Order: sequence, then C-alpha cells, then structure tokens
Amino acid sequence: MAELTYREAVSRAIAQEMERDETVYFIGEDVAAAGGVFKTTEGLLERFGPRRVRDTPISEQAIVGAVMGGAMNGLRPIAEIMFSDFFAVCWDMIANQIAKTRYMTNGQVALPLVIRTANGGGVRFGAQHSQSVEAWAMAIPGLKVVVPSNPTDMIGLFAAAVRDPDPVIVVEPKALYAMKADVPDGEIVDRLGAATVLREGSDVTICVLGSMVHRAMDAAERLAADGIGAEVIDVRSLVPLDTQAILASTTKTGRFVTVEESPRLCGWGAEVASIVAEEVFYDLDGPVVRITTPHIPLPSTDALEDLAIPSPDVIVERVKASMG
Amino acid sequence: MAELTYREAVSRAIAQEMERDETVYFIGEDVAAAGGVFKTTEGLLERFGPRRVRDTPISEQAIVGAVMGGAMNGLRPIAEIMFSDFFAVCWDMIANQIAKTRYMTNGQVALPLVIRTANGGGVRFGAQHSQSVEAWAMAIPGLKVVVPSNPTDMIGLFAAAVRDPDPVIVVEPKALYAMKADVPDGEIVDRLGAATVLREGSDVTICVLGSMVHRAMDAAERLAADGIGAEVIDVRSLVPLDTQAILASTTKTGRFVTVEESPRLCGWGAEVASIVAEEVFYDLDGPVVRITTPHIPLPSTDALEDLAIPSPDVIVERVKASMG
Amino acid sequence: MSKAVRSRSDKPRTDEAVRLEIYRMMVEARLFERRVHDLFLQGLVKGTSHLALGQEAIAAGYAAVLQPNDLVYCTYRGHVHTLLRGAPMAALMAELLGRANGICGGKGGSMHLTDVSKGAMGSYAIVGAHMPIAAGAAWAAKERETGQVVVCFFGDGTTNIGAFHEALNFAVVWELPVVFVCENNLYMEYTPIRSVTAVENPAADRASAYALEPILVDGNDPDEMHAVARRTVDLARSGDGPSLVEARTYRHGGHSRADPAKYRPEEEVAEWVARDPIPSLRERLIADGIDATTLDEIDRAAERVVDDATAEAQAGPPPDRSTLLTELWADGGSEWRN
Amino acid sequence: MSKAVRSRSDKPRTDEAVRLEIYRMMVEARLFERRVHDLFLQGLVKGTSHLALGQEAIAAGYAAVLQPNDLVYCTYRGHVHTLLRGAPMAALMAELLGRANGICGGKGGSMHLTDVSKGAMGSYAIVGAHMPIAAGAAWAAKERETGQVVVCFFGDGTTNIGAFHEALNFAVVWELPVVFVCENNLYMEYTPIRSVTAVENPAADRASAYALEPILVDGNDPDEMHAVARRTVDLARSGDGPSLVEARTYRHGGHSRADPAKYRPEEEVAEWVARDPIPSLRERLIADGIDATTLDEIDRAAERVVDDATAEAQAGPPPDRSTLLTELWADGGSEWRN
Ligand SMILES: Cc1ncc(C[n+]2csc(CCOP(=O)(O)OP(=O)(O)O)c2C)c(N)n1
Ligand SMILES: Cc1ncc(C[n+]2csc(CCOP(=O)(O)OP(=O)(O)O)c2C)c(N)n1
Ligand SMILES: [Mg+2]
Ligand SMILES: [Mg+2]
Repeated sequence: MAELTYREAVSRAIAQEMERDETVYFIGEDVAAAGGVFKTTEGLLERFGPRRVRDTPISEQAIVGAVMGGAMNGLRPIAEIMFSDFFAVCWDMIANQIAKTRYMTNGQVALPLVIRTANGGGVRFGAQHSQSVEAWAMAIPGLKVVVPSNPTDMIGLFAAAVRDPDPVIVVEPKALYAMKADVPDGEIVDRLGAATVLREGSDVTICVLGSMVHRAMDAAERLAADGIGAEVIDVRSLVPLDTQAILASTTKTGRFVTVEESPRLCGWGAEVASIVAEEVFYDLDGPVVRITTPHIPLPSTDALEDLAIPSPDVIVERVKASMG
Repeated sequence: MAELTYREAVSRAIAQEMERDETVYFIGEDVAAAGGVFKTTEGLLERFGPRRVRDTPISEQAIVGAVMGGAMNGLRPIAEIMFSDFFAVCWDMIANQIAKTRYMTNGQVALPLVIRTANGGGVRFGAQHSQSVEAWAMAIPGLKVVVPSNPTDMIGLFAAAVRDPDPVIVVEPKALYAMKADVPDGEIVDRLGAATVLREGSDVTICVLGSMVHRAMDAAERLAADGIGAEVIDVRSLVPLDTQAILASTTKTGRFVTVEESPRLCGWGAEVASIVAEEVFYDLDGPVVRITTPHIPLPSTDALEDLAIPSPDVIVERVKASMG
Repeated sequence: MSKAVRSRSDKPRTDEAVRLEIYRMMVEARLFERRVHDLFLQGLVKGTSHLALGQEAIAAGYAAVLQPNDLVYCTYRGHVHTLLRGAPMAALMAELLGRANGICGGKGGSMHLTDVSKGAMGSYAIVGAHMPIAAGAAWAAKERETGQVVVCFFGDGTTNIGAFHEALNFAVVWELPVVFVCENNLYMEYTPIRSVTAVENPAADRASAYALEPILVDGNDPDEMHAVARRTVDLARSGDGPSLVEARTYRHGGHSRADPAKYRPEEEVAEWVARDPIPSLRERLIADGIDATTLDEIDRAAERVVDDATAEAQAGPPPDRSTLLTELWADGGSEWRN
Repeated sequence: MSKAVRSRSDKPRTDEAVRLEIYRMMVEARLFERRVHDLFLQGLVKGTSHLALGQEAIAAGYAAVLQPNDLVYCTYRGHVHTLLRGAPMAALMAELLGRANGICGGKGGSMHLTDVSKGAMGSYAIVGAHMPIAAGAAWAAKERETGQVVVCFFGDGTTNIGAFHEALNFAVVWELPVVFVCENNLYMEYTPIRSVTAVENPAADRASAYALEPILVDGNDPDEMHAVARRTVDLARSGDGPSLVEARTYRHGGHSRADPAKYRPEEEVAEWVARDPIPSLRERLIADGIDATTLDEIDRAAERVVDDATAEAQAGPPPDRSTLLTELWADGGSEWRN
C-alpha cells in the first residue's frame, strides 16, 4: 500500500503498461518534457525516453489520427487530449474514424488504442474547459468508455483499457487529480464493464461516476442518518455497461437515481434511466430521478459553478423528495 | 397548394427567407453553381446572386466559423454542412463556440444563424455518411434543434429557425428528399418547440421524428387493424422540446414508445423516455420502450442497412410485445 | 506561373517490364471501373460510387514501386488504388454490389474498400481524415523499424481542410516515412478548385509551409508518375522523411454516380480525354518497340479478368442477417452490456 | 535564416502623441496584469489566467490604429487586447475575480473576456477556433460595407492546428478585411515552438501557402509594431484583403498561473527581459526629446487607474444565484422545454 494522488496514479498507470509492453507509446501536448499541464505524466519521459513519450504540436486531429494509424500498424498507442472539451476539434477522428473502422472493414482492422483526457468542472476554468463529454463518446458505437473515480481504479481501468483490443476512452475527472488514496503495491489490472457497489442500501439505488461518486457517498452518509439506505453504484464503465449490477440493485431497492455532472439532455443518466424504466419497470416503486447540471454551459465563477454542479445537499434533497 | 418534393421545399424555404431579409446569406460546399449535391439549393444562385449564395472550400470549420462571425456582425447567415456526419470535423465550432458564446458573454453576443444538414441513413452511403446526429446537438446546451419530417414542415420550421435570434440546427433526413407532398402557397412560418399529433389513439403514444415518422404512421395503421390505437407524435423540435404534448399524450394512453433512427445509446429517445419515466411515472401502465438501430455504425449494403433501421414491421412487433 | 518546381525525370525511361506492368494495371483498373459503371446503370450497385477514370496513372505509378508490406491510404475515390495494391477484384466488385463475398462483407461499401492483407489500409470518406492516420501508420513503421513506406492519396479539394495541414506538419516534424500524393483533378466535387483556393497549385504551392520541396508532376504521364513515385518512395524508405507530390490529372466522368458533370467546359474535357494516360502509354510503348499484339493481349487478358471477377462477385449471396451485429469489437460481436 | 521579409518601416517614427498613447497603453496593461498576478497570490483570482507580460507592444500597436467600430478577436491570453480596445478595466478585473460586476457577469472568466460594445469580440479558449470566426466577422463587414477591419490575434502554437489553415485560405479566397497577427512568443504552453513546427517562422514561413506576403516584425518594438499595424489595417480597410503578420515576442512569466516556466533557459529569459518594450520605448522617447516627467506622470496615472479599478472590482458582490440560468437564449433565459 502507498498513498497516491490521482495524478500520480495516472503516471503509475501509464508506466505500468509501458514497462510491460514495448509497443505501448504515449503522445500528447506538453506531456513529455513538461510532464503534462496537470502534472499527470511526470517522470515518464525520463523513464521511457523521447521516442516512446513524446510532445506533439497543437494538432489534435494529428494526435488522434497518429494513434489510430499507429494502432493499425503494430503499436498500442496512448494519446492524451489535454482537456476533454478538445474532443470537439478531433471528433471526426474519434467518432467517424476510430469508432467505425473495425466494423466498416468487417473486422480487418483492430485498433488497440487509448485516448485519455481530463474531464469535467469544479476548477473554475469556464465553459470551454469544463465539459463532461463521457456521454458524447458513449453515444458512438465502437468506442469503449471508462471513468475512474479514484487512484486505484485509474490504474486498474487504465491497464484494462491499454490491454483491450478495442479503442477505449479513459475519462479522468480533473477535479480529482489532487485526491489521495491508498493504492495496493504491484501491478493493478481491472476489467472493463464492471460497476462497483460502493455502499449497500435497501431503499434507493444511486448510480454515479467520476467526481460525483464522492458527493453521492457524502449524500448517502447523510441519508443514512435520516434512515434512508442508499445503495451507491460507481458505474465506472459506460461501455461496456454493467446493466446487471444496476438492474439488480434497482430491483432490490425499487428506487433509481442518477447523479451526473453533465448537462441535462441526453447524458449517460438518461440512457441508464431509460434502461431501468424499460427493463425493471415493474420493480420500481416510484419515478426514476436524474440529478444533473442544468442544461447550460458551465459558468466560470466559483459562485455559479458550485451552484450548477450537483452537490451532496442537492442529492440529499432530491432523493428525499423523490421518496415522497 | 402545390406538390413539392422535400428537396424543392428546402430551396423554397431558403428563398422565402432570403427574399424577406437581405441580411440572410447562404454558404456551403457546392451549394451555389451546382445547386447542392442533393439538388436542394438549385436556382438560389441565379435568384440571389453570387454574394448571397456562395460556394466555399472544403473547410467545414471555416464555413461554420464564418456564419458564427457573420452572425456576430450583422448577418443572419445559413450554412449547409453537406452530410451531418461532417459535424464531426467542425464540432468545436458548433458545440464549443456557437453554443456557448451567448452564455459565456452573459448575453453580449447574439447568434441568429442556421446550420442545415442532410442526416441519416437509408441511402446505402455507409457508416460515415449515414449518421443521425440530432442527439449530438440536443446534448449541447445553447443549440436549438429541429427535424422536419415533410416539405411543409421543412419550410415552416426552417423559416422559424432563420427568424429565431438563437442558433438553430436544421436536420434534414436525406432519405426524404424525394418525398412529395402538397404544400400551401405563400409564406409558411412555423414555430420552434411544438410537436404535432399526427394521429390520435388511446392505447399507446409513439414519439418519433424525421424519416421514422412515416414508418411509425405505417405501423400505427397496421396496429389499428389489430385494434391497437397508437397516438403518433412527430416531435419535430428537440430543443425546445414540447414536453407538454408528449406527457399529455402519455398520460392519456399509459404507454410510451420512441422510434429513433440513431444508435442505441444516449439518443433523444433516451432523454424523452426518461422524462416520461420521471414525470408521469404513475400514469404509465407498462415499461417505456425505445426502438432504435442497434448500437453499431450503419452498414453500407442494402441487405444489412434495412435490417438496422427500424421498419414498420419491427415497430408493430415491438409495440405489440410491450403491450403484453 | 507557379513557383513550384516541375518534376522532370532525368533518368531514362523505366524498364520495359515495369512499363508493361503499369500498362496492365491501368487497363485492368479502367475496365474494372467501366464495368462498375455498367453495373450501376443496371441498378446493381447501390449507394454512391466515385470513379477515377482517367486518373489511373497515379495509382499505377506508385503501385509499381511499392513493396508488399508497404501501406496505402486512399479516399472514397479509391477503387483503383485498392485494386492495384493487389486486393482481389472479385471481392472489390462484390463489395460494390453489397454481397457477402465483398471485401468488407458488404459493410463498407464503395467508399470504404479495404484489404489489410495487401496493405490497402482503407478508403476514407471524410475528406482529409486519412492523412493524419497515414502519418500514424508511418510513425509505427519508423518506431518498429519495419522499413515500410506509407503512401497517402488525396484530392485537390482536400488541401483546404484542417487535417491536411496538421498531418503535413506532423509528418515533417517527426520525419515520417510517408508520401502524400495530391491527385489534382481540378475540381472538388462540382466546384473548380481554383475558385476556392488561395494558390494556383493547391498542394505544391503549400509544400514550403512544411519545409518540403514543391513537386508538381503530370499525373497523366505514366512514366513521369513512375519516376516521381520511385524517387519519393525511396526518400521515405531511406529515412529522409515525407514528400508532398501534386499530380495534375482529370476525371473523365462526374464526381460520383449522381453527377453528369455539366459544370465542366466541353473543351476542357476534350483536351484531357485526349491526354488519357492509357492510349498515350500505349503509343509510346509501340514507338519504343513493343509489339502491338503484346498490348492487345494485355487488353484481352484484362477483359477476361474483369469478366471473371464480375461473375464471381455476382454469384455471391447477400450478407447473412447475423453479420449485422458482428465485428464491432475484437471479440467479433457488438455487445455493449453484460 | 528564413526567407520571410523582415518588415522595416521606412517611414519616420510615428507622431509623438501616438507614441505617448502607445506608451500609456502598455504601462496600463502591464500594471493591470501585475495586479492580476498579485490577486492570484492572494487567492482571489480563481481558475486559470494567462498573462501577456512583455508582449504588450503588439496589442498596443494595433489598438493605436483601430477605429471604434473595428473588431478584435483574441485568445485566453487576451486581457491586454480587451483592455486596450477600451473595455472598462474595473469590469475586466471583476470578471477575473468572478464578481457580478464582471464584464461577463462572472460567467466568462479569465479566458473569455468580451466587450462587444467596444469591439472586443471575445477571448477564445480553444486554440485556433477564433480564426474562422474572425474571418466570418470580416465577411459580414465586407458584405454590409461597414468599413470595419477585423484583427485576430493568436499564438505561434496555433499555427499548427487545422482551423488556422482553413481560416487563412478562406479569408484570402473571399478577400476579407481581416488581419491575422501571430504573437510568436517561442513557446506553445511549455514546449518550444521550433520542436513541433516544420518551419522556422511558424506564421511568416507559411504566408506563401495562402499567397500572402510574409511579414515578420519585432513584436517588442512598439514603433515597428505600430507601423506594421498601420500598414496591414490600411490594406484591409482599402479592400486589399487579409494580411498575416508574425510578431516575435516573449512572455516574461509562465504560460498560465500554474506554470513557473522552468523549461526556459535563464539566458533566454534574461535576453528578452532586456528587450522589454516598455523601458525601451521610454528610453527612445526620452532620446527623442520627451520629458521624463511626462512619462512619470503617465506611469503614476496608470497606477491610479489600476488602483481604482481594483477597488471598484473588489467592491462587487458575487453574482446572484438567479443568473446561473440566464442568457443562454436571446429571451434571457435557458429553458429547453415548454
Ligand atoms: C469533411 C468533408 N467535407 C465534405 C465532404 C463531401 N465531399 C466528398 S468528396 C468531396 C470533394 C473532394 O474533392 P477532392 O479532394 O478534390 O477529391 P476528388 O473527389 O476530386 O478526388 C467533397 C466535398 C466530405 N466527404 N468530407
Ligand atoms: C485545441 C486546443 N488544444 C490545446 C489547448 C491547450 N492550450 C491552451 S494554450 C496552449 C498553447 C498555445 O500556444 P500559442 O498558440 O503559442 O499561444 P500562447 O499561449 O503562447 O500565447 C495550449 C496547447 C487548447 N486550449 N485548445
Ligand atoms: Mg479533386
Ligand atoms: Mg506561444
């Protein structure tokens, strides 16, 4: 066991995989010499050298195109897209090229690559550097998507992503980079598609991921004090999605809530809520509830940003209200 | 009344607005001299001249950027993005710039612009020219989104879009361009945010838009023959969304179904289904049902593409199954 | 007049055998695409299709110099490139017909012909997208020291999209073994390239923006094309980094099946058809002493090849329904949930 | 050495009054940003912030020649540009502090300073994005015959992204009244621009790719900057289309507040700090006969302006909760449903 920050877990995760497999390469803007703008990749250049850890121009299409082409020709490359908002400047590469190529070629092309990116708000960066884009990726067939909520998951899910033969988007909540937690020593390898029940409860299922996990856990604590047993599920992997865990819990509790950092419309919460409303409808004791930011871009000032993102208070209040 | 194809309705719609307001400009690839690759813009160059109707380079970021900048400085410009799949190459302009600028500047910048685009499958163009991206746009706060399902709506909703002071994405189902219908003479102006009940019924509400409208209507016909009264709602406008019409109908019928051409995860159907499951849960007599394509890119060959996109058969079957 | 250096081979004409091979490739490609056009007219090819009739010398010039493990990236106008890399003609034809025996099982279609086993790494339908991807493949080649060269074909219109710029700069900075070949057929879809481009030669006049030599070549001259191909592929192979080649050419027909190409002046079309690379190579070969009967035999053999491929393609069934849900993931399926 | 033409004004130095105005602008901008930096250290500026300390001559040179209805587009490193267009300093400061009296009501933040009433059309936080938008504004100016000129500032690193390329080509083909000004401060964030760029001068060496004259100017020389600004703005105003200017400069501090800028050689920093545009203009002005007391008075006045603005900004309350949901739409609200 060692106490690690989430940002340290990122570099340990990358190092673990680069150590293991020499076809793993890592590229991005300011990731090598500078160790990343979030200091998530410090030490990698020194350890793996300037060929395998490499700074790129500000050319997101070239970066993502490069890892796609690299994966087509024998590498298992990892790209960093500094802020997930910048997916928008290379969305064609991600959504039209990487996601579709295996299917279009009827399986001729395998794309074992990873794109990792800093996601979400809470750090007062304003509307163009604070988005939660996990649902953008989830909506595109051909992409796998994980969102680790703590240092250990960061390493384990990342390792699973690198080893997966398909393209995986690893979404890192930037609000968590400073978070510390004990992490087991040695190699950590998790698997894609498994949610974690972080807390058991019999009254309501709260599905959550990323930085919202910690807020939901706080809320659950406070709900417990009021006699409401919340089961908190860290979804962790949006594609593949652990519907078994989600549906089983909902069947048990009869109440279903999602907590999302994303804007209101068409988030992963809408998807999961409608799966629940379709597949375990008769087990529900009340309406599904989605807690999201309002359908607005995130404002920059702390005063407003804090209002926009679901807080433990809001979660407690909405869960209680929904339970009548 | 005159019989028009959907493609003729597009050019009539653009002409109607350009005639009315000289600040309306129209730009895009091959739209002027050639009249558009779908022949939706024939005659506009001749009528409005080479300054107001203009061919651009293959530079989608420049095209969308230009209409944004143009709208910031006194024009009401319209951009064509030839295939909606190409939103991916200019997604930053649409999702990060256009959508967020008014909010970020606290209302200083108004963006009265329209982006129109050919969307969806059914014409054997393969995975990169057949996507349904209306939910991509719906998910971004700051964009309004309409999907006209017939020539009259094309004109009316387009006119409303051009006159709207906010950015509007007009999504044209390319499978409908050859569709003919009678269209009233004279100016047609509709409003955003109003769904249409195309067919009344008391047993099940089917929410649908775009090219799926016609398939749902076929299905409803056949369901009627089997004694099932389907109420078909053409959603028409995703943002703003006519939740009143949708919820009222669902309350009446007690059953809710969406039919979408998009891939399974995080489509507009997920959003609407979870609104229903949250807001009129107690009026539901059974699970919400979403009929979508599978979560795959669209295959090119007719044999497979036809299997992927919801057919009237599939709609009938799924609706019946859901009614037990 | 542009400041681009016109590339003139100072070498003697290429070996006779290679020239005959180039001739054969061009003839096969031509007959293949003509057949595809016939099948359209019969309503058998669904969806769109983009022919390269008249542009064959470019693909053939490169095909003649590439090694088996080299990689080619091309566009929706990529039938010829894919064929000349050695992809089986019947499987290409079957893909256009949407059959189970298609090279992509019918899932790809005309715009996505791919045969990885032959180094035909795909036809890409979004303008410019394949340029960074080709650079990435070259990056892997360099890192893995495979000795591969990557060739990436694209059109004149493509030079105005962002991905072009990013790919060129990236490839130069990382000194990648990739050759970018612009097939300048003077039009994007229906719009003349000169009306939407700041410079006269859309690729060559931009080479200096990437510290590259401007190379402008007559894309309808198979000998010139072959010489340029040899030179640029050799440069890449020997570690001297990327090249950017602009080959001037012309498509005999419209942009795609939907396009009667009325926007082009008749004289322009006539002038370029007169410069068709196939008869002109034929004439030169005869002038250089090749027997006409040798060429006739190549022509006839090509016809047989196309006939056979067509028959084989048409014998294929439509894809099985079950394949709709296969090959999204490496496990062969498309499941997104447990 | 690059082939770019170094721009040397052959004109005599600009009017004394203009030079004093440029001096004043630079001093105010400098003191403003220093104050911003102090407020960081006190934990009052939340989020990120990108200072342009050392780069002020570029913004000032252009500010000195623009007309009131001209439009300026800049980046997250845009405090100075916005200020020198005339945006009220207190409202800019308040925005950085996230207050209700901020120029964007606290919604924009450091990276999105905008004052449309002054033609400060926004700071854009996605590299390159504002270049096509600026072109679009220039298009509207041309079509509406407003006589406006649009100036678009961006960094060296921005020259490698696709939007740069699309915007330049587009602006040239449509002959738009826009001036693109590259502030080459030798680094993208932490990475030296030369290590990621195919050419030595990232903008100037690419001008010919858009049929533009290469213009390379000493961005730390306020007189040179002013001359180039006048020339390029005049060209745009008189219908001669866009220009692309590369101004070499240097930021004294790190890329953003998070960056101590350890990656830069000490001598390099020292050399550039020695070429600080403010003391050097001051010396020249004195050499040209301006009284030092006149300049001292400008300095003192600027301090008062900044003190007053700081006080006014800090007096503002945090934004009202209700504003969270305002101004998504032109109706003032953010409702997405009926
Ligand atoms: C990003 C993008 N924009 C537009 C299109 C539509 N489109 C397909 S081909 C084409 C013209 C391409 O011209 P060019 O690069 O000259 O290639 P050519 O077809 O002449 O071979 C266009 C605009 C596209 N496929 N992708
Ligand atoms: C598309 C995009 N990629 C990356 C970034 C992150 N980023 C912000 S500033 C910056 C460096 C920009 O360098 P340059 O253009 O030289 O401007 P400077 O900061 O030096 O003024 C980067 C990479 C971004 N904002 N947008
Ligand atoms: Mg072309
Ligand atoms: Mg810089």
